[in-house]
Amino acid sequence: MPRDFVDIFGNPWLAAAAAIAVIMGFLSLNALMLIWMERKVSARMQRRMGPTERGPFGLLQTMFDMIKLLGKELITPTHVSRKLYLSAPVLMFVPIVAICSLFPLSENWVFHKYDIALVLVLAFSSMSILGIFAAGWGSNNKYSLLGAIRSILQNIAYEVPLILAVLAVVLVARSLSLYEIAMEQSPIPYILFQPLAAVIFFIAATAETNRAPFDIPEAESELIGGFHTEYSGMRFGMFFFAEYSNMVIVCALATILFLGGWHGPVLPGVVWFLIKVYALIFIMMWFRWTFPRLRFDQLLKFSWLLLVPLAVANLLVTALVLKLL
Amino acid sequence: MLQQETKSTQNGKPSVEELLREAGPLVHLDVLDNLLNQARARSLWPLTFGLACCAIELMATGAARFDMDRYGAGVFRPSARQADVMIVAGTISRKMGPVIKALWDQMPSPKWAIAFGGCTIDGGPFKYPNQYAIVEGADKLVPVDVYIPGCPPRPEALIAGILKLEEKIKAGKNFKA
Amino acid sequence: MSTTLLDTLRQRVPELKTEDNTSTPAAGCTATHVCTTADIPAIAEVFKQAGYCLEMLTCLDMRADGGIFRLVYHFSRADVPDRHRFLADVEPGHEPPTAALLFESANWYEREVYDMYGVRFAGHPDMTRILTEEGADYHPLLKDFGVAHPTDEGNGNA
Amino acid sequence: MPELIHVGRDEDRDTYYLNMGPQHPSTHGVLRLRLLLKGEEILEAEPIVGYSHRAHEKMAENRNYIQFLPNTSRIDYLSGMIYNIGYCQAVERILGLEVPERAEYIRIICCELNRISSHLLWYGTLLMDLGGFTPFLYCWDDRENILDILDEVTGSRLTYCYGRFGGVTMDVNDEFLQNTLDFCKRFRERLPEYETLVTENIIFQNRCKDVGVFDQELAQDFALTGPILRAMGHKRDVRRDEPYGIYDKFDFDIPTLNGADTFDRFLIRVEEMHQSLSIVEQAVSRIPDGPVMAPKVPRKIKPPKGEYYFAVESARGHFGMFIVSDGTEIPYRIHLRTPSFANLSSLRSVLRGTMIADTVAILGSIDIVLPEIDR
Repeated sequence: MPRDFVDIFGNPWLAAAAAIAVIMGFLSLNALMLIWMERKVSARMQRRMGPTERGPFGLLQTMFDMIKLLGKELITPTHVSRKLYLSAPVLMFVPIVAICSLFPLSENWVFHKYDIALVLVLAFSSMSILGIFAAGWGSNNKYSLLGAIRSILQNIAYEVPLILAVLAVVLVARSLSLYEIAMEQSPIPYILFQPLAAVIFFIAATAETNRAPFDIPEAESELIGGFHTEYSGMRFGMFFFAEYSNMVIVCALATILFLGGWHGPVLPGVVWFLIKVYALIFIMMWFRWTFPRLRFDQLLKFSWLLLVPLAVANLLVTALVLKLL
Repeated sequence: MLQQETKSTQNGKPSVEELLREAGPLVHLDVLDNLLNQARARSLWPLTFGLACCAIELMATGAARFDMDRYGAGVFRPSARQADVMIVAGTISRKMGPVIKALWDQMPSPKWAIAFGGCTIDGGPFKYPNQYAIVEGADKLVPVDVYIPGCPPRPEALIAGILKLEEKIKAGKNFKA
Repeated sequence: MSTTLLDTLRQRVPELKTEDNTSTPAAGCTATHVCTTADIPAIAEVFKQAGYCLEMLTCLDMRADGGIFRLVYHFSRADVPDRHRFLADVEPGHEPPTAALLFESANWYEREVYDMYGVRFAGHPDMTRILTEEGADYHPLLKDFGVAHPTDEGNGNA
Repeated sequence: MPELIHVGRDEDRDTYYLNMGPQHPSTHGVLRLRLLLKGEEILEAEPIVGYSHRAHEKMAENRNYIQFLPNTSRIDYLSGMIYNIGYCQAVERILGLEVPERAEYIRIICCELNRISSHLLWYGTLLMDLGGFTPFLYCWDDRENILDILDEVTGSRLTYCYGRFGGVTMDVNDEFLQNTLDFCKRFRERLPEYETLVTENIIFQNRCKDVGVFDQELAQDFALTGPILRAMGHKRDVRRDEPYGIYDKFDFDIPTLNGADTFDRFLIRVEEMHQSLSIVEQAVSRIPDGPVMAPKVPRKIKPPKGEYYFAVESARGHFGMFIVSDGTEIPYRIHLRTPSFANLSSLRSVLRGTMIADTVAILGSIDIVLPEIDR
């Protein structure tokens, strides 16, 4: 059995503090690199250079952006309802840190072994929508209000196929603990058993993180900034940070459920895990820079009329096949 | 310092403010200011905001050949709350004046303005006596940091303007024009 | 120009003075008609039935030599190149009838004429300014408004 | 407690006003759309213009004919060449000036290249409004090639002042013609690539197919012209109906579709780019030698007293100049009948009942340029 943080540090409080430190370090470093990667990937896809002047290959560009955002004035507009407006970035960021503590990175790298980790992940991931709604409703600006309402409807519409796809994996693995699901997949990753569930999961996950072609809550060309129109300085930086951390979480969940977590021929477990996560993130970025944006009602129709029936059918077929085996 | 000396001795002992002023700032923030200025100079987020012909050259600078993103300036923020530099590109008509003033006030504080094109310097080709329709010059509305002449100026001129603005920000307080 | 159109026009508006200028291409239209503002709606109706669109409506400040504003209407046909120019004189202060009820494009044209010349149109759904700044109390295209000194001695953009 | 958004209650509908205001990423400049919204559905839309009114017509009354030339390419800066040369052709027709053959061919080449560059910019901004950023950069690549070609001979990238009464200022050399041919060949290879990237993209089709359908009487009501009219089935193009210059010597057809929705307006303009390419190729292959400026041009332009009207086909539709001359050197009045002024006013009846995302798509497909509306 792998030694989790509680065994290493003795009392649980110290373990929790260490886990938070590790997660925050991982997430912030990750967000910095992901923003840089997105700008470089989008530049390459658009036949241009992207940031090159700041450090080798523009690596320091995001660091400068973050320092500048830290140094910006935090405007709190008067027409804003303060409680909602100020709590929104926090509300959006707390679930992300919580979810990160549930992921087993490799054989013996796990913060804490929960046997129902999957339920916790799904619960927390649907909490981050509160942050978006608080931001939209709180900033008392018509564009943000539209963005907030759109994000709620989209989130509900894409939570259902997400859970149904995950259920199919749980049926096959017969366990809710991420650690055991990953362990089961040592010979063959589940994507071969459940290709349809994997596709549905990935589409719903892209919608979950509000990224194109499902980025209608902060549709730049229609709603100016969507829910984060009224945020300036590091508060806006938090939304930016949360979006990229959300991407990491969703891709990590996808690797554990479908790509077999840390299993891989030669390299150590953690490296395989990170390679798979970054590959999925690259695909997500690829989506963003090729597809135009779906219209609001088409997006909902796409989920309710296509993804949900498919996911339910997939679930039934899996149950049937397992029954016969 | 001599002149300072005579003032304080007239009323006997030096007043508290003079002592403080001589001692200099209690906390030296120059290093932090310098660091912030270096970061601000290297990541200028322009506001998506085109008025007329110069807006097309602004888009050309954002496009592939003259890529502004190389200098970190390619992130065009539509909302004024998240923008650092307002590039006034095009003729400012009298009807548009108050809108520009409102946008300028909405931008968070370390903000700069680039007057891009002849119309924003002094009305450009549309300037003639008793011109009723345009505001002749962006500096009548917003404090402009860098003026870029041309009608429309070429994208290289805009990049040169942005680099000049970076010089100004990096130099911080002791910037000599 | 189909003769039937001219006849229906002549019935509706008997005292219409027509001058054919197919011979002078520079004029850019097949015929120029001079009419009074009262029968503009009638003319507009005739052209609407015949499938013409109101392509252009503008105004000339002729107060210097004749004390009138001259409205210029252009009716143009969609498929066959055929354009008619109508000149209608308006005394300053009078309100010509609007053509916006028949041709929607006239809505904005008439608002622009009002904005630039001050000629109001009776029956216009939304007679407000369209181009100049809010709270403008002047009509810029009038000949006596803010005349820049004549460009003969200056170099034009003095 | 701050006063929350005023949600007016009239009868049973809770509606509110939303300003897609003068500064908005997808209003192509400084248009303000005042929308009366019920949730996401638009009840009434009223475009408010005037935010880039620059008094072109007042300046026309204070300048003589030569001095108004620079203004013409700043009215609609995307088809600046077409406007500039159109104005020269108008005055030439009034004075009855003869333009040498080579100058006519050069004018045709430059105008059609300008039309392609204007359509390319429209292509990129429409896609950017629908959320796809990459096609914008692709189109801009090709547009830069055109700007280079035109830059060599006219000296400017956007606001050309290349035409004079009686011809053009600079002759073109063989390198210019060779560059144009290379561009046409390279662009013909690129268009299928655009086809796969955008036209066959299922999301783009969903966003554009039968969105913002113009019904037939709008064409007559709002005097629509240009690609919008051709997408409604009317085969109307000033280059073919009232031929000017030497357009009647070239064979090009006028594409028409009758879906009248955003997708058809998109296809029409892509097809027009093909047509313009073929015109340019024909012109480059048949360009004769000779002077580029008419031998005898009057020093002072004093057109005879009278009213004149001349129309050209710009990238957005029928651009007409109504010139009234009182015999002196300064025009009595120049009224600029711009296509987008009429096209945009049709938004009032088209946007009823659509959603905000559709407004952006329809506005993009109408392809307006604000200074051309506000003059």
